[in-house]
Amino acid sequence: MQLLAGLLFAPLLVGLVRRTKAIAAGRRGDPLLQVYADLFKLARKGAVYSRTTTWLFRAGPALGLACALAALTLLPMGGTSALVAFPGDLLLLVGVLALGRLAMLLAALDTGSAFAGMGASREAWFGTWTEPALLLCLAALARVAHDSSVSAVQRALGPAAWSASSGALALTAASLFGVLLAENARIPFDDPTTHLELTMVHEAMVLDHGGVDLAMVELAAALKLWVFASLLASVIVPVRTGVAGIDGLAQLAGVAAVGLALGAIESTTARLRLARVPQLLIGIGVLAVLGVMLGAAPEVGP
Amino acid sequence: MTLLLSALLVLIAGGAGALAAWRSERTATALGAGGAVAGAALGLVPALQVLAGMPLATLDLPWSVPGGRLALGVDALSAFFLVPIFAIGATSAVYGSAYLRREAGHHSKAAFWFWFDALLAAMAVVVTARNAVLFLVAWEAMALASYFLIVFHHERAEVRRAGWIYLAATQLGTAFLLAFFAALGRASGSLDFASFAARGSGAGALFALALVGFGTKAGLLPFHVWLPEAHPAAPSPVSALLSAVMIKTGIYGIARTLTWLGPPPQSFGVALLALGIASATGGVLLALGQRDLKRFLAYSSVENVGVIAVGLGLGLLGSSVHAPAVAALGLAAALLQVWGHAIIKALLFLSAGSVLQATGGCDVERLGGLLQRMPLSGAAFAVGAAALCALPPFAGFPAEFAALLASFRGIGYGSLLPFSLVAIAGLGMVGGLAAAGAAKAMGIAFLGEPRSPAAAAAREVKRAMAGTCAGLAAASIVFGIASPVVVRAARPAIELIASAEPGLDSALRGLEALLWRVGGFGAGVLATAATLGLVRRALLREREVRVGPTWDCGYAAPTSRMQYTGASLVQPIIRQFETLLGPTRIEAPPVGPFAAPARLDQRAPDPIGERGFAPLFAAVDSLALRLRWLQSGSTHRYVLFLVLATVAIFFWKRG
Amino acid sequence: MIDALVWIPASAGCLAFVLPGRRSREALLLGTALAHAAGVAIAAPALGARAWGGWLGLDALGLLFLGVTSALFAAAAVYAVGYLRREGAAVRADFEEGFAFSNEPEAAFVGCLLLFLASMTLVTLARHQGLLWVAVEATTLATAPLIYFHRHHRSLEATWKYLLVCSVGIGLALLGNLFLAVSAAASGPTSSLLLDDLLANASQLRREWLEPAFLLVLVGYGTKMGLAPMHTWLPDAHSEAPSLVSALLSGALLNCAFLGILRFVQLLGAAGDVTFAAGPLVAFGLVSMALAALFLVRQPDYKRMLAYSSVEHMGILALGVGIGGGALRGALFHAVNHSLAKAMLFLLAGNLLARFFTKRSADVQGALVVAPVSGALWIAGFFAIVGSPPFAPFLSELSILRGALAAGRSGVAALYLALLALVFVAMSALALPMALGPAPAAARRGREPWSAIVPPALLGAAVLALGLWLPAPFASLLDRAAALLGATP
Amino acid sequence: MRSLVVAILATVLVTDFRLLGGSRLAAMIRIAGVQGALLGALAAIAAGLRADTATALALATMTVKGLLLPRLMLRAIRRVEIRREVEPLLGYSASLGFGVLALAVAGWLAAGLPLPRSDTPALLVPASLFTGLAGLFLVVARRMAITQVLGYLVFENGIYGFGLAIAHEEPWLVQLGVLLDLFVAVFVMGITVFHIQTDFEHIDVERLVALRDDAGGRRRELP
Repeated sequence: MQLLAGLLFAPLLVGLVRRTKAIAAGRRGDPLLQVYADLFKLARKGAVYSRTTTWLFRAGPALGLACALAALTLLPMGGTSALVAFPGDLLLLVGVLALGRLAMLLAALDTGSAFAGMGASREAWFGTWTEPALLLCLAALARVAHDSSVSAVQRALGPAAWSASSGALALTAASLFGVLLAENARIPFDDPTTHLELTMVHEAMVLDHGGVDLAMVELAAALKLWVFASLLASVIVPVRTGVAGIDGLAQLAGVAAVGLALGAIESTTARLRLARVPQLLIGIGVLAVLGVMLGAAPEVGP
Repeated sequence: MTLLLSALLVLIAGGAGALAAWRSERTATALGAGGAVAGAALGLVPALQVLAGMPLATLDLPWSVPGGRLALGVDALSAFFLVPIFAIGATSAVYGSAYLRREAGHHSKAAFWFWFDALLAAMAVVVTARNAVLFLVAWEAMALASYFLIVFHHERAEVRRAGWIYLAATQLGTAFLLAFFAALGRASGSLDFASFAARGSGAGALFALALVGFGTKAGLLPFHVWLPEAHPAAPSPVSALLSAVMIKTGIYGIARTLTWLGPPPQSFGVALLALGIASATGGVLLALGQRDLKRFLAYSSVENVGVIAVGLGLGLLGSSVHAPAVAALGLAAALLQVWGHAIIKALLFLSAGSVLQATGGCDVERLGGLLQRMPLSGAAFAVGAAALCALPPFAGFPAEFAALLASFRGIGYGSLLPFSLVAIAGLGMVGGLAAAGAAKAMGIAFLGEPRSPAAAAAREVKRAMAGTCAGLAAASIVFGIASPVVVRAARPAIELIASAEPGLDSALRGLEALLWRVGGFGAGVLATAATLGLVRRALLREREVRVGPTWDCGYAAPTSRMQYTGASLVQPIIRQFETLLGPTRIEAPPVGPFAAPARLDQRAPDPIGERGFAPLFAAVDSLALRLRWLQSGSTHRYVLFLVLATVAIFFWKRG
Repeated sequence: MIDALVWIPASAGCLAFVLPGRRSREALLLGTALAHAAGVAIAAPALGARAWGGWLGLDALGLLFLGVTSALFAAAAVYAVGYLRREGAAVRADFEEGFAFSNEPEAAFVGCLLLFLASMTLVTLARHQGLLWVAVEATTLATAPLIYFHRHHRSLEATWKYLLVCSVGIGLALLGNLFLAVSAAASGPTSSLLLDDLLANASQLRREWLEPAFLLVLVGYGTKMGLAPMHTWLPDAHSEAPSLVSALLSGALLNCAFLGILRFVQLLGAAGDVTFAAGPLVAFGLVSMALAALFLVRQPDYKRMLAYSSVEHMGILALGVGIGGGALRGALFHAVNHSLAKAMLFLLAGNLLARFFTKRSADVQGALVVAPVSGALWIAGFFAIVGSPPFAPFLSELSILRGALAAGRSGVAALYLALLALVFVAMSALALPMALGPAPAAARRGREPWSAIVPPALLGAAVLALGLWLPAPFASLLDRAAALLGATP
Repeated sequence: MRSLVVAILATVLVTDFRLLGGSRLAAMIRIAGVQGALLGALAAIAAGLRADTATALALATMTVKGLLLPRLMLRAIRRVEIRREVEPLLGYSASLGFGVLALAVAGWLAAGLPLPRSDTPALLVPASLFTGLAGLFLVVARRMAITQVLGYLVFENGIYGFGLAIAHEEPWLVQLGVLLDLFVAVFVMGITVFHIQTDFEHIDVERLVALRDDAGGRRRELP
């Protein structure tokens, strides 16, 4: 369910963000479906590979996309369990996202390009902060939900949970949103549209990718954004009617709202100085810690 | 037990045979390496039997030395540690027999194999001894054997220095163990393990002694200083053996200690957790700055041992509040990491050895492009690097998963909340930093363009060496997927450590089920990636695929010197921690109109060594030199001392 | 019967002074060493034998030290044969300062060596406190010419210091023995300084004389034994004497002085006042260990290093005896182990000296390359002397540690361990680099003579064997010796 | 008889002070000889021995301590032309001050050591202890090697004096011990000093300090 929705709508979400930004900037912007067109066009292109690169460069995007897809299978939709759901799958989600990141890092370094190296350096740097922050966010959610499966967490985060520990959930949601921004190379951490080499992170890593590889990278990025947005939507949209359709739609709406919010932020905020980024990330981590601490009263016994 | 004894005999015979055949290098290698492999194979059988649930008779013979008994036993805990000792031992021997052939110099390869086999035998006795004297003898034999292996290249001064640091550190650690065992045996008057009963009072002090003593061998943070010196100095098969297996005997010691001290109070868990988090984060941070591949790996071992300690700590904390789920998950994480890290670190050190032999150096800033030149070794290293970051579906992940899950469960117990939070944040941080480190090790050393002529001229190493690494890489994937088998094997050992906490068993079975799913999921990810690779190939089949230079935003004449260096890759991360690490850069910027050439040195200081131990040693040193006037050569003074001693003692006893 | 053990080396020693010819002297030396060893082996089962009207006798304690002395002397005698052939009588240049010097006449050297053996045997056999004292004094007389074998100013200085400091110490010990006589005088008309009488009437000994007597003897014999701060002569004498003499000084002579103290501990034990001895012994033990450890740090001269290590081990012995119980047995065991290991190391130091022509450890490197056997044995000896298993000192040091903990003296145990660790760190920084590394060009290479290798190798094998297996007779000898000193097993 | 013993002991005390304050080497050696002879006389009258034993002992002591040793040392200083001053490390008045202090200490120690036999002169123990302390003081506080031997001789005189207190219990052993000790110490030391003075004139023999550990230059870097 989620897999389907993700594959279908993830590029749309990217389009939505872009469109929002364009409108805010007073332009008309690309069509919402432009991303799909780009992906298809890229997939049909040939490729140029550097002599420096090895199989790792070619495997990177595929592995990255596989990881994004795998992450998608862990996410539930509208209260129904995800394709893969078991206690602890929250950690697996973190794990596959990290694997995808390492694949991209190594693929970037394989080119021997100074820009790719710089991008990889920054990506790795941010990762050292986002990973604990994400884990803490998930810990906070798991605490409120008394479970460590994404699906169960989503089921549990209904209005009851919100009324019981609204503070914790609000903090966690804020923190999660911050992680989303950082992990997906959004402003204020990175600028997905910039091509000023010295400032970019994610884009610098994929400079040498082209054709189907770039398509995979772009799709993986879109899916990753979708994964985070969907996760965030599960938290901030506490609609749990029990009817899968309604809940699913509510979640989709939440995702869309996240997309709009992203667009709004990117239109109004400037990119942070690099040196300030960790400070913001630490702040996000602190929010998550507070989120865990404020969570529901501890249960007694096993 | 017969099998184990014959394994020990074969090892000793192999080593002695190698020594006896010192005239013929070939015979010595055949006997030494053959003995190691044969002995390990023999020894694996009883270990696996015990893990499969077949109890093994213990050996208990009188021994005339004071307090000693020749008591050997293989219980679940011993067997669990025996398996990596023998498995990695045999692997390293196979690799080493090929590796050593190209090590020039006047070193005695016969002596190498003698000590190698002795080290294996000593480690096997360490984990099976059931008497403290026997244990300590084996423990020291292990230290001696490893010392002689480390100083194999003793014609180099830095190797001798590294060996000395190792020896000093291990001896200081052993001093604590002597105190520990002597104190433990005081109550019962015997040094047999069987008589070490749980004691209410004094357990805390005993545990502290054991923690320092065993922690030194394991390489836990404040006591780790020997590790980054010794492992790079040793020949690579030895580094692999030390890092993958020998430091785990420290973990074994801590685990064994826990079986004697009764139900652990919360403080034990807190101490282990604190040490573990400090080692994990400190280790990985220090690893990041290293230029030397093997030094990097050594610090990474500090990190990984830290993760083991975190697991143990969480397990004990769970035990202390009677939370079997947390206890089971924590301890399982620790034991999973013992095996997982053994595979990963053996793989990485052996691959690093291949790099060393292919290029003559391990400085990442002079490497690069090795994946093209050494495809098999490079691929194996890539797998190892991914496993090092604890990513699914590789060998490091199951332990990370279990440890994090334990912390997630621990959040539910009020008193464990702060500890769980620390563990989650710490492990998350370690994961991110490890990824940066792995990117540096793999990305700078193996990818991109070669940064030196030596790297450019590298060729794939001998098949036996590359094949061993490839086999270990495969093992690391299999381990990541089939880890529940290990949990099952570790179950009785975990029950020993946690002293039969009720509910442990079912929690462990639950973990097994979860890990099957995790493994399956990981396999699925790999399969998906493979499928996508096929899709990609299909898409590209009819398209034009060209090969050119790296685009790099259009630079037409890139040189390898324009690549990002390893130091710059991790520089933003390192700089954040300068307050902890001390200054990492020595800058001499250009000044004035006719500036001298500017300099920028990156260094990777070890704050514990530089600001902790070095001043301590310097203080002892200066105290010693300040007392030298006592021996001034003047007989007048000497007689005066004599008289003063007489006077003093009379005033003391008769005054 | 047992008095032959004294007569044989004594008469052989006198004979050596007048005997012409190197060969005959060599035969005399080796023959006497062999005869002495055989005599000890024959006498060993006859524990309790008496001679000279009870003035001589063999008990477990004496036999323990006698056996060690005899074994060490045999090793040193074999070594001496090769050593004297190498040294020769010609005028030679000193390798430290370059001046010319000659050696003592060989006859005097061999004669003094044999008289030294006789006097040490007398110490171990003496059953009369006065005779014991005379014997200890006789060892001083016999050893002074041995230390002054190389006739140059450094060895003369060492001899002078040895004589002066030890004589003052021995004088104090004499005063102690006089005090003991006063103490015994009060116990009745049959009083004498015969050990058996004293032990029998121990309860009647006057405490107010016995206790100061012990203190004086402790300081006095402690000087000869090398307890700090009276140890000052020891590094000089050990570093300047020929290596085989250093081996005997460190391995056998120090033990003899130790035995003198032990006899008083035995008396105090019999008098029920053993706790009085504990404090001073532990104090001297710890001070010796601490000072030795600090002087071992960066000790530039490797023979002095070995000498300070002897001070440290004498401290361990005093500490073990002071603690009592299991530590006492450990201390006796340790005395044997230290003697074997230290003698081995001093002989090896002589080998290294013959190869590298320097006593500075910084200038010695690559012994494993220059002299592979000596180098390997040197490493083994180092690990033995610092108490690493599988060598026997590990077991005895562990026993002392356990004894300290069993006696509830955790603080002493902690200090003891810390000092052992410091010694290890300091010595390993000095001793191991000598064996490892590339060899300097100036070193003399070539085959090592068997007489220079076999004795240290056998001593090393013995210390290794004792670390792996205690023969039952040896263990029971230790038990009985410890029981004499009042230790309950 | 008793008053004679006291007079001899008092004379011994005076010789001690004379030694502490003495500055001429030859004179001091003679005084030490006188002291030895006095003690020999004491052995004859105060030890409570049988007449023949006492006579033999007194004669032996007087010969060795009073004649032989001083002659030996005098010959040594004449042969090798040692400086005639004793070169104190501690000044003469301070030395005498120390003497007063040492006398007090000796008295205090003797008070704590009651002799078992009442017929022993009361002054014997403190006087011999003081003589011993004075001897040790000379060893420590006078620079030359020959004065150290002299100090040792005086130290031994003190021990000998104490030995007289119990000579009736262990007559031969005690005396033999003392004489043997002296023989070893003074004879061997004398030979050594002789060697020092004759063989190595080019060295500063008064300061035998080549063997030491505090030499600054010989440091070794820790590896």
